[in-house]
Amino acid sequence: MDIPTDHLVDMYQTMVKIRRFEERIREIYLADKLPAFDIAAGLIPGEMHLAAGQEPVAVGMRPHLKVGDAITATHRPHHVAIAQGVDMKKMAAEIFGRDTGLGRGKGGHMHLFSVEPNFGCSGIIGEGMPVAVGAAMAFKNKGTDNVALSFFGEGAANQGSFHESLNLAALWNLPVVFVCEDNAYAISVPKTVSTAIADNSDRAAAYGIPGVLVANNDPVAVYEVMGEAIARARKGDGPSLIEIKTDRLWGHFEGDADAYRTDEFKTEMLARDPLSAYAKRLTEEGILNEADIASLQQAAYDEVEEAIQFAQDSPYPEPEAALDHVFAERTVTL
Amino acid sequence: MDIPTDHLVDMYQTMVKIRRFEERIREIYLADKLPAFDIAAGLIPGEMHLAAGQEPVAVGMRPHLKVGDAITATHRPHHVAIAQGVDMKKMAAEIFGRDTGLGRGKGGHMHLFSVEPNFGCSGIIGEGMPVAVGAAMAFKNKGTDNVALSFFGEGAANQGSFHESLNLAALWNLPVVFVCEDNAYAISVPKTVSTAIADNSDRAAAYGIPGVLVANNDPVAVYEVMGEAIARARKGDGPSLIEIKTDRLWGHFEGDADAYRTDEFKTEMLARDPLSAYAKRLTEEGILNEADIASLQQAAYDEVEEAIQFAQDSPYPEPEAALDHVFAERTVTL
Amino acid sequence: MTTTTSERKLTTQKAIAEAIATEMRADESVFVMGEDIGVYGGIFGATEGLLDEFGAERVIDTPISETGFIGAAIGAAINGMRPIAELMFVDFFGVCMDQIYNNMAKIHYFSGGNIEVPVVLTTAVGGGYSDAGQHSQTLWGTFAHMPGMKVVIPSNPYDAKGLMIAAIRDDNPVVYMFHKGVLGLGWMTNNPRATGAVPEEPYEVPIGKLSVAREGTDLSIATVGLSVHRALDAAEALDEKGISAEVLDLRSLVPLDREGIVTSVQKTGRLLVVDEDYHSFGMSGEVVATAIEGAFDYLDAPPVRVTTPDIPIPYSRPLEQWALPSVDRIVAAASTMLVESG
Amino acid sequence: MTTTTSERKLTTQKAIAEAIATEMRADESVFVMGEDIGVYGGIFGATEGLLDEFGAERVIDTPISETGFIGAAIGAAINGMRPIAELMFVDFFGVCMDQIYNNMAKIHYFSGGNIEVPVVLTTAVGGGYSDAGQHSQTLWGTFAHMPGMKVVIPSNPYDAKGLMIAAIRDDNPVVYMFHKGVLGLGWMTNNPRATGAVPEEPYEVPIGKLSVAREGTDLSIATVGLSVHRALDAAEALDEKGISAEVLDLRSLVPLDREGIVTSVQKTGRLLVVDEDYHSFGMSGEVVATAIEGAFDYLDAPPVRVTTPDIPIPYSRPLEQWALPSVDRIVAAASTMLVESG
Ligand SMILES: Cc1ncc(C[n+]2csc(CCOP(=O)(O)OP(=O)(O)O)c2C)c(N)n1
Ligand SMILES: Cc1ncc(C[n+]2csc(CCOP(=O)(O)OP(=O)(O)O)c2C)c(N)n1
Ligand SMILES: [Mg+2]
Ligand SMILES: [Mg+2]
Repeated sequence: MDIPTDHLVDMYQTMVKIRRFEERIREIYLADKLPAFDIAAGLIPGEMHLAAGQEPVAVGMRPHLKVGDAITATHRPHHVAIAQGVDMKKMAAEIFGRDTGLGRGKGGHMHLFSVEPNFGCSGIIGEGMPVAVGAAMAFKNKGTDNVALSFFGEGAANQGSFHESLNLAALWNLPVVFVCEDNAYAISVPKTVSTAIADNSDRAAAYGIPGVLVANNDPVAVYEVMGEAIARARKGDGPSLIEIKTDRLWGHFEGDADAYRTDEFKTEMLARDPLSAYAKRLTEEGILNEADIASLQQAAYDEVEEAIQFAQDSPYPEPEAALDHVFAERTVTL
Repeated sequence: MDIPTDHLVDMYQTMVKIRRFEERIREIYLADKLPAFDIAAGLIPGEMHLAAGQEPVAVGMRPHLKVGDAITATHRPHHVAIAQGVDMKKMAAEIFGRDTGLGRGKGGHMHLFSVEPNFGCSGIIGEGMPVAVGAAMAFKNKGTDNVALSFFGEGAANQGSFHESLNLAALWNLPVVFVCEDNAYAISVPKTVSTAIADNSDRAAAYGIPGVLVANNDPVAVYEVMGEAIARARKGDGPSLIEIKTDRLWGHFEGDADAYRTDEFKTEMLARDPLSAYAKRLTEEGILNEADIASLQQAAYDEVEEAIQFAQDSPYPEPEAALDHVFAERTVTL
Repeated sequence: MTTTTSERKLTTQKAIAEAIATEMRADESVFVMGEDIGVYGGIFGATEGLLDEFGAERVIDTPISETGFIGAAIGAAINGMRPIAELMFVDFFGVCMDQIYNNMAKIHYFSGGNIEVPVVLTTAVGGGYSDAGQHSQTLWGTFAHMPGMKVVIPSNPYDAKGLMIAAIRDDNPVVYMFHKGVLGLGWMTNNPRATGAVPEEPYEVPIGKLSVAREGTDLSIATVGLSVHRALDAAEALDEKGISAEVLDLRSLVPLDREGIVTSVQKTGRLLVVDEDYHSFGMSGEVVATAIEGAFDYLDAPPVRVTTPDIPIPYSRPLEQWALPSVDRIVAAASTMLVESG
Repeated sequence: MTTTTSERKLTTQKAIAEAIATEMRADESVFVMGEDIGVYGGIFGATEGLLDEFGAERVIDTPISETGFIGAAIGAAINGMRPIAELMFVDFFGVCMDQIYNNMAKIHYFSGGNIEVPVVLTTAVGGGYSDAGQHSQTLWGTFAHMPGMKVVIPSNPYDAKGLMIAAIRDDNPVVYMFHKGVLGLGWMTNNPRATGAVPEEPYEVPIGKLSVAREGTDLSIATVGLSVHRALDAAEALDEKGISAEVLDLRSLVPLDREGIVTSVQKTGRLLVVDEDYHSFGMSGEVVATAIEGAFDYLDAPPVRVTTPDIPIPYSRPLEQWALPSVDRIVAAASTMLVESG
């Protein structure tokens, strides 16, 4: 496949931005919690699931997306949100619990919702998959050619909602692309301990839909496979299931000692970091030179810094605002 | 396969018994509800799901079962319970809501539980499948060679618990046989409207286990397939998924107008009634003659009648007994 | 019960189906999905006739995949539709509660008010006809306990139509529970009030306001669903004993009309709560606490609860009939209350 | 809090793990399964060390298939095992509640007492550390509302061990909820009482009996879980104001020690219920109703509730801290109560 250069560059740029975002969140998250880690403390409290290493999974869809396409992501949502173009300032502000955040501080990092781009995520494994099916129903009903993409981990592929969602989408021939981010672990549980077969893409057969495996963490391969699946859905030819073997470079959440993965595994994994691998490839292919990369990086860093700064400068919501937005009208009292 | 004659005859005899049981329950159920059907009225109130036509699904396992083997069945449980040998008197008494019933009148026809034989069923679609997995875990843990069989409708194959149960059983290599009773309808919803692919047996591939289709409602075919699957499980070679195309001759529940199935469909279905078809085959093959059949029938009828009589003669539980058996010790008051 | 000038009579079941049809005609974005809601018209008839009028694109029979299709209703609602999803029996909530309480009910909050999730979740509740422990529960206490979804429970045809229209037009998730015993189905024992006057034009019954189903002065009986009729029947019997009972049909548990409860209890000085749901940790305790908080000094006697005890609903008729709140139990409890507190 | 002569101290988390280990040593049929309970030792450490001692056959890491493995626990229990299944956070109950409330909790009843289902379902509850609306709930009201399962909630190391042993030995399903804030985890803010004396030998704390965590005369504060500590802290502050608060640690919601509640309220004449669960249709209303039913004539003031309002638990620290029942809110409510009722 002949991929336009700007697409290749765009993917790299987005990967850099995602990685930088995750790195900065990590720094800030840990800064005021260590050495005696206290999950409730600091600028960013609570659980924090970061996606460093999984950038390829997210960026491959970018050039194929249209305004209005819906995405449902997981408890590890930043890479996908950034790739779809969710407002990074509001996202950072939400992660910081501020009134300017996507959810005015109510949701936090596992509950990022955006109207345009059309993004949502969730803290419950497998919860977003049926929602994507419903988004696709709405698109079909309204006669748009939008598609819905549902991201989920390989661990989620053993949750009942996976089965129900794929069956519904296939049965109703809906424009959904199911994207399994296979980072080989669900917290400490390796895929071999959770999944009866090697590749979830083979499960597509249970629904009569295409199942495609991307066997390595390569953004270009993801780009191609996503392109096909999204085009197929957009044309009205129904859903697909894609599984992408990827890597979670860090712990399941920040603070995770990650003792369940061997040093050997971790060393090998870090050696195949998709960000440096892809940079290498782009320079080798002459698409980018070192100066290009440096300036792309700078731009990305600046954008991330601006978002973080925005978050940090934003006010917290008033305590009583906790009572708002339970319903469209306020009905609750303390 | 060379099937011992007594197995062939045993299956027939059991089919006759099941059919007779269902016919008698139907008669009694409807007798005091018609013409103005009142679901709460009569000797047997509540919902009543009968399995006439699905006898082959149940009887094929009989000669392959051992003491201690566990079965979980559905809201349509009588044929399977009778085939496993659940005490027919206590079962009838439970259906009549009597104190002598399997559950002392607390459960009713959808909630039949027996210790030996090891039988249970449920009113919730897909609920029994994980329970069978757990029974198999216990067998494996204790080092017995018992197996667990889980029956479920083709409608249940789209419930999340199907997926979770098959994955667990395959993953842990447990002695479970999953038996899908495909009567082509879930209440009024035909399989084509509920299921993205034609045969649930193909879904076995999603778990790396054998999936076998019995394409017609033939007890001998069921016998063979069950034999293999049960033997495999007993040997420690893991679970199987069997789908059997069968027929629900009557409505989903008694009182169902069954308007969603065409007259043509129903006429064809009744013409292939497995009970008469199998009787014909056994006589043609010279295994039984008409006199044999008559005497088998008489024995079965007598046994059913005795059970019904037992039920009708049994006392109702005392009202206050409603408070018993919430816990092993009584703690509840009105 | 709200009064109306229309004299056309409908059963509660037909009033529900009519309300849905009305809104589907008015608003293209309304559609229905669930098990057996198409050809069959809903096991309890709530969608009767809809398939014929609106076709299979808008009246969608689903597989037995409640997590799947209720979750899909959420996704459709976020994307501009107004889905009505039917959970055939409330007893089945356990296979799909995550989508209901953690997702449908919380997205509006998580999004800081930016996203609306106008789903109506309809579901049949209640026992009394020997359908045993997995098909006879009411469980409204369970739903009302968890924030972010309104919970309405009509007891008569007029309210059924008005609450359904209000629910469909509401921009929030609304759980609409219909008690099988108030539907007026041909195949169930019914009380005469299951058929009643229903205006042909669309109208809303406001969500969050109780209705005084019968005025009285000696005690307030607060309840919901079929038990409204049990209470009304009991009130008639009590009348003969010279006891004047006011019957409150709560109609909506979320929001709960606490003011309405308190006003009535302040007037009568006594509260009897009748609840077909399990006794403990549910509606009955909440209504008692509400009265205590708002009318403590007005109470002539401690509030009393007539409920289903904390047992699975038994199958056998004598067991079940004994366990459910009956007219007799209500009459007895009210009489004792009046005797003991003068 | 029960007194003990042993001076060895453990955190609540270690006391739970020790209790499980003790019973696994004594009874071959006890095993544990759940997500990340093996190598990881449980996200909250409840199964720490078990894999090493008992191996992967008895300490089983599962896929993220809660319906599957909790259902499997039921099947194993029916067939002679005594499984402990961990639902990582109670917030996840919605994906598997059918197996819990409709199956595990009802089979004994349906079987007329012939079949026992000795499952212990362990689960982490509670908020306060900004884990937002799907990881911070307590939901004990939800579980306690539905019949057929016991519900216990330890607040300290001693009870944690004794209740776990009692739960494992109980022939009924027991839901064992541990509040993250009482575990004494290194990575959470903890109160000093999260570490305490725990005897090395096995012992049972009876299920269904509250414990008087502090004696007092002016009002009774009834609560459970982490709020026991909030209440104890509040009681100290109240002491300085000359108000003597009795703190009741309910420990078990099913069975609920109604007698214990009533006895205390009869003594103090005032009841304050503190509940981290949602305000309405839950524990707080039930405890109020219990006091009203048993001690109406002893009450000097209407009972008061300090709870989490009916909102999803918000993420942002100022929102969440404001919404959860705090020591300050308890002190304020108790003080007002005493002032108003003399
Ligand atoms: C229903 C449910 N069960 C369990 C959890 C706890 N949990 C959070 S993340 C996680 C692992 C998810 O693994 P995977 O789907 O592979 O995604 P990854 O974390 O690897 O991105 C688990 C078990 C949850 N959030 N929801
Ligand atoms: C979780 C759940 N959803 C819905 C129902 C209502 N229901 C009872 S039987 C049935 C159809 C079942 O179809 P199938 O599994 O094919 O079994 P069959 O009735 O054909 O034997 C349905 C939808 C239920 N009992 N449980
Ligand atoms: Mg993973
Ligand atoms: Mg079927």
